[in-house]
Amino acid sequence: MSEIRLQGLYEEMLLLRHFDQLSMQLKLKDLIYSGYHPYEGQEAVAVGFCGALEKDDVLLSTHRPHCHAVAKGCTLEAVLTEMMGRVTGCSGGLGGGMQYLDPDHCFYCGSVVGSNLPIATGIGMAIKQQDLDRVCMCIFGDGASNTGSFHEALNLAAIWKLPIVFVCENNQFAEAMPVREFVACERIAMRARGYGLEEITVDGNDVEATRRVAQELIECTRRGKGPFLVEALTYRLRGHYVGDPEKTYRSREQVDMWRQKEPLTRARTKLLQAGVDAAELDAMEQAIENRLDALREWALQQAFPTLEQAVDHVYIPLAKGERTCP
Amino acid sequence: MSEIRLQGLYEEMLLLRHFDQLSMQLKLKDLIYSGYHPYEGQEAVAVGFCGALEKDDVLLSTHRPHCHAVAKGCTLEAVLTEMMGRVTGCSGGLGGGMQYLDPDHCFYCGSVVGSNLPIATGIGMAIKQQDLDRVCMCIFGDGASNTGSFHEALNLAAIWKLPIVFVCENNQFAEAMPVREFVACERIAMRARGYGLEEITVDGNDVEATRRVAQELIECTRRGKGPFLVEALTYRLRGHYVGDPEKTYRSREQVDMWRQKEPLTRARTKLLQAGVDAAELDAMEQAIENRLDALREWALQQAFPTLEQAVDHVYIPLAKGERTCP
Amino acid sequence: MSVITYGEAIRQAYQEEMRRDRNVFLMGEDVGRWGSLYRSSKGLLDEFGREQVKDAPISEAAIAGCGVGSALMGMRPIVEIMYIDFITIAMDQIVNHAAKWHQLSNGKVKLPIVFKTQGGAGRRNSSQHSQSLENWFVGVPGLIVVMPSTPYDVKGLLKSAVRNDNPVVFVEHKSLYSDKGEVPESEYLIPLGQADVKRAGEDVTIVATSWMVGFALKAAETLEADGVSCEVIDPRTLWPLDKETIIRSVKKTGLCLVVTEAPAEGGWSGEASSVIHEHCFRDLKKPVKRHCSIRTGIPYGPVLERQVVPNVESIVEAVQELVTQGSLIAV
Amino acid sequence: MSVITYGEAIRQAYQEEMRRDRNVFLMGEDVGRWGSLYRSSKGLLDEFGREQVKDAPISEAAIAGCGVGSALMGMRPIVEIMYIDFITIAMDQIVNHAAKWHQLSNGKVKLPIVFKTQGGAGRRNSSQHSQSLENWFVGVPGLIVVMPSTPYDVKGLLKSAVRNDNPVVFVEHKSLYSDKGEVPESEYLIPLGQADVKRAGEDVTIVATSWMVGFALKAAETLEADGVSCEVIDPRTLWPLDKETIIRSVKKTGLCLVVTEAPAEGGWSGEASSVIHEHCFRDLKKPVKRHCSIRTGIPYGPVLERQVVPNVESIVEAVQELVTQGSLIAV
Ligand SMILES: Cc1ncc(C[n+]2csc(CCOP(=O)(O)OP(=O)(O)O)c2C)c(N)n1
Ligand SMILES: Cc1ncc(C[n+]2csc(CCOP(=O)(O)OP(=O)(O)O)c2C)c(N)n1
Ligand SMILES: [Mg+2]
Ligand SMILES: [Mg+2]
Repeated sequence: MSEIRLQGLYEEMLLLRHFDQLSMQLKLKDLIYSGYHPYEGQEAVAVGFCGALEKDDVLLSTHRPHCHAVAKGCTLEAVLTEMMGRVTGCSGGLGGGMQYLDPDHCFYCGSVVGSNLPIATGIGMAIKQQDLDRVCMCIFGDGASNTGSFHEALNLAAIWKLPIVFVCENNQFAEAMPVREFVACERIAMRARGYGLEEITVDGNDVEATRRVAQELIECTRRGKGPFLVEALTYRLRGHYVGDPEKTYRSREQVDMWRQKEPLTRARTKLLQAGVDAAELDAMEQAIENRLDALREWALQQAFPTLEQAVDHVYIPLAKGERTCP
Repeated sequence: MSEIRLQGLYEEMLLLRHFDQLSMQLKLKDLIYSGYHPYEGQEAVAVGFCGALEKDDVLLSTHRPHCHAVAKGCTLEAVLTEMMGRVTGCSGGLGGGMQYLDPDHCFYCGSVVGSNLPIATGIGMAIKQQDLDRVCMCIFGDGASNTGSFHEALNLAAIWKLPIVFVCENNQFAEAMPVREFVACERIAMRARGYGLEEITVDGNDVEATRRVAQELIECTRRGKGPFLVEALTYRLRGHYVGDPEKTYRSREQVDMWRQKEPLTRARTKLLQAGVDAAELDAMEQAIENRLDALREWALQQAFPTLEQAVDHVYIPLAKGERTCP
Repeated sequence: MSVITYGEAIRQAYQEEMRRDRNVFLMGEDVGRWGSLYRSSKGLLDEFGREQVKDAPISEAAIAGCGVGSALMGMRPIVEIMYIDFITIAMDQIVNHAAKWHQLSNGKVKLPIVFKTQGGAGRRNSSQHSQSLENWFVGVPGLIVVMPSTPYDVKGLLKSAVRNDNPVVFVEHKSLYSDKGEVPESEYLIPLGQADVKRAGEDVTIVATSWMVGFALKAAETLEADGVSCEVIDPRTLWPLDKETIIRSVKKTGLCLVVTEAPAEGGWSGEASSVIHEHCFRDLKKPVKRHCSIRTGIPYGPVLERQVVPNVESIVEAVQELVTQGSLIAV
Repeated sequence: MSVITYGEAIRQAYQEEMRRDRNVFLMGEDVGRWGSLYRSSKGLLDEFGREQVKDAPISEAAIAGCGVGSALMGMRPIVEIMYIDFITIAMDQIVNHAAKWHQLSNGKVKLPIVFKTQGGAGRRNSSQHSQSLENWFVGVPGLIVVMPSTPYDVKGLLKSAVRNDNPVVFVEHKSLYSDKGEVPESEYLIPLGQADVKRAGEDVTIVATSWMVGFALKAAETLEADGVSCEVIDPRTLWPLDKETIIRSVKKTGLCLVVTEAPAEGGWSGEASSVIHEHCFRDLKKPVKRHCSIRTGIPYGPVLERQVVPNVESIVEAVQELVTQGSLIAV
């Protein structure tokens, strides 16, 4: 397993943080059209888990996918312009911010909560059957763990011993629903027992921890020890979407309390303690900001899909050449 | 809690055993039309659990419901003639052997596996909200524990603390699918942990045990301690349906082995050891046989529903009297 | 009369019905804390508490089943499925249980459930959040299907749906919540199963549903200027259908355009068109024309999603083609 | 030609396709050990092993999703949903994912999945096991919908469905599995999207689907004796529909009866009827008549379930009403 370098992980998290902020600005300018789901505070999950996958490992994500996608290797250009509905987006601008497919980077997300888990079983089954050196990772939220899809998929993956790492990104809320109140068990990891799996929980705000656990589980899965279910404990610092009336379900104090534990500050502090030069980190951050400014300018220049492109590929026309009845 | 009298329970099991045999004969004569699912070997579950309910407690059953129904208090006449499609049946002969409703006895069953669990949550919720001194019992099979409905319903029941006793009747098979191979966890009761509930398992072939556990759980549920999930371990001695090619999924030996443990023999042996007179038990059995012979004759005389009855009550016609727009 | 939004009209309907009958309750994802996605239940949690306003986990199958069970026990659930696209997860409970138990009990069991959801495009939500699936339910015996297009209709119909003892699938439209319209201060009900002539006319009958009704009315204005008088009919209830009102109109005009957001194939437009042909064949100058969305997933973004769905201009064109002498769809 | 059953024809189609392409696999509840409920995959587990014949737990949503995922990876799943009534549990995967990913990937992703199920009445299974829900899928862009009525058709169409790169909803009929018919020894395919004229005639066109086709053919014989010549057309594929074949026939006969097992309201009969009116309006002597099941849950038992569904006698009557001069459906 590759050595874990905190500074590199910190840089990746910084990129996601700023990418999320850029996206939020564009959303506020109404340049992103669908509901935009901010990722601030959860970067250690995307970087630790999604970032630990190889290019041809498959990642299935959610309605809050942009940072998962970037960490997996999708280009910033494709992800941002998909949210902006431009033809250069992952799905040619037809899917928008919650549902796009990037087959070249083995990344797929969708906006129906929980529905990516059953799809993961098929990917895992194909990987196993074709004996490929790949794994499937399926990431979903605490709310998704209440769906029937979660249960049916975990049971199927477990009885067929499929090479899948199921990552439950517990950010404490499903929209306005606090996990404590809507998930019956104390920790979602406890559901593993119902599928004959071990209970694995990780501090989702500690990027070294998430990366270490991710590497281990991916490694074990490659060796045929899958599936695994891991719960990463984190916190959504922003509203569910831009404009979410947060006060209806949580207090400022709670948010501030969690802000103390947010992953970037934690990583930076640790790096400084380890003697890394603050100026070096600031320069790193500056470079990212510059990169994203350029990205923004570029993105705004991109074209929208045409109506012809929008209604193309609804289905594959039936081949007239097909052999007909004798 | 009412004292448990083995002889009474044995008599109830005998009734179910003979009722099941009578039904099977009628099925072989093609007087029962839908797939008939035999119950032989599982009588201690129906008698122990369903028989422990009060008249106005609600029972939700499955596609193998006839013994659950009788144990709950539905009349033999209504249950048998429903299977035979006669107008005297629970559902007026329109539902058949796998789906009928007997509101007068608070008994409801359906033929979609797992779908009774979500319905139970609504009944439990209404009981709790209306503060009624009633409980809901929902019985289902090992196979049903793999459905999304199971998971969603248990979580909902648990977070809302509903007065429901969920009974998983593990008869080792879902059609031709052995539980060992298709349910990922060692014991289905282990799934309780995923809903913050305790793991409860009971020997489903020991009628005193099932009745004791049933009484305790129902009692606790009445006192607001619900919900509960209990797994009753038993074995389906007959095929899934009459005509099931059993050899495709289990050996004669396995069936014979389990036949040693079947609940009636066990109860009878224990009664004899306790000094009960064999002749008394035989007389008891003879009485039941006579009763069922009479039932059979009566049932064959009953009429079939008319087409008018069959297409009535599809919906409640809209009241013409409704106040119209001002 | 006061002028309120479609969303507010829904809120008032909830409020009046929940006050009238404590057995009426609303259940769904974030109907409480948030007051539901489009705020149509805002403030109700405070007034009615958790007994009547229940936030439910992401478990559409369980929520729907909970509706069935509680209705069985005499309660009157309003089950909200946030997007009609997610009703795909609740179909078993709605179709195999809610729709069938009344008949299976020979009329003894009543299931007064309102399965309330919203569909359609116009909010830039892309293909998994913008579908028009209402015709699925028209095909299921035992269900009533309602699709209101105005604040006045949604309030009166929702109140009737809550009081009706059948399971009702009540389909709102996400693009209508902020539409304003006049609604009486005093209480009123609108009977289920009654179409509404939204505009009287002589030359062409336009039968339109939900979001399409407003477009049809605007198109009718434009056409009026060109001297084409359109009668616009909103069935409001897709099943049972008020055939009389539609037939009366088509017998008068002899020309009919059916406008739905759902693509033509397999959608409700086929049902409407068939009924009209069956009853008005001799009166029709031309076959009924269906004007529906392009058969595609709804694309993302503000421009494209409106291009694949019928709009004012396209409706005007469709009517003009209809009134143009002799023009007949070629094979 | 050899005479085999509908069930055996399905088995042969599986066998030939699985031998031809190891990526083709069958997955569903008891498709292996049992060889599926109606034995249409009997013996295949022995020949192909668990890699190509997979018994799956009672998890319709997961099974359908497993089909999507494995197809994404280049496999060619045949996903069996034991009864169409249970497809209610798999709708999200079929409608929101399988049907939409090809377009969402701009054509890059192909999902060659066959969602195979069986519907309809005739086996005394009552209302939760006898529904006709096929029109739901006709309304979903991205899906192909097939409904074969004979051993010959089911084999040729299933093989084509397996080879097609679109998700295909393939609806068999539970009452047809033991029907016998001639099937060529040599391999053959039947193109999707091609209707079949099951019987040529001059006076009336009968468009019938699935189980209804056989009834329509028997009715045609009876009517022949009365001097009424019927042309019976089986669309075989409900979408995309072979309109040409149907239109050509109706232009010739000028009278058309559409027979489906699904109740008229919201069912495919409305789609067929509309298409015919739209294209044959001037040729029709009377409006297209729909003859469908009574709008009810399918009652239990051998007698009643056949009384609520169209049968030979009722089809004969419907045609006679159609050919009787002047008789028109009153309002
Ligand atoms: C099946 C389904 N039900 C409801 C929704 C509406 N919805 C979108 S996001 C969301 C909350 C999801 O919570 P969680 O799984 O914890 O993910 P998070 O938003 O916290 O990342 C809900 C209910 C949906 N998209 N799909
Ligand atoms: C949703 C659904 N899928 C499949 C079936 C077909 N089916 C009927 S009974 C059965 C097995 C059920 O097994 P289990 O829950 O263990 O109950 P048992 O038959 O053992 O009593 C299956 C798969 C069904 N009725 N419903
Ligand atoms: Mg969450
Ligand atoms: Mg079982």
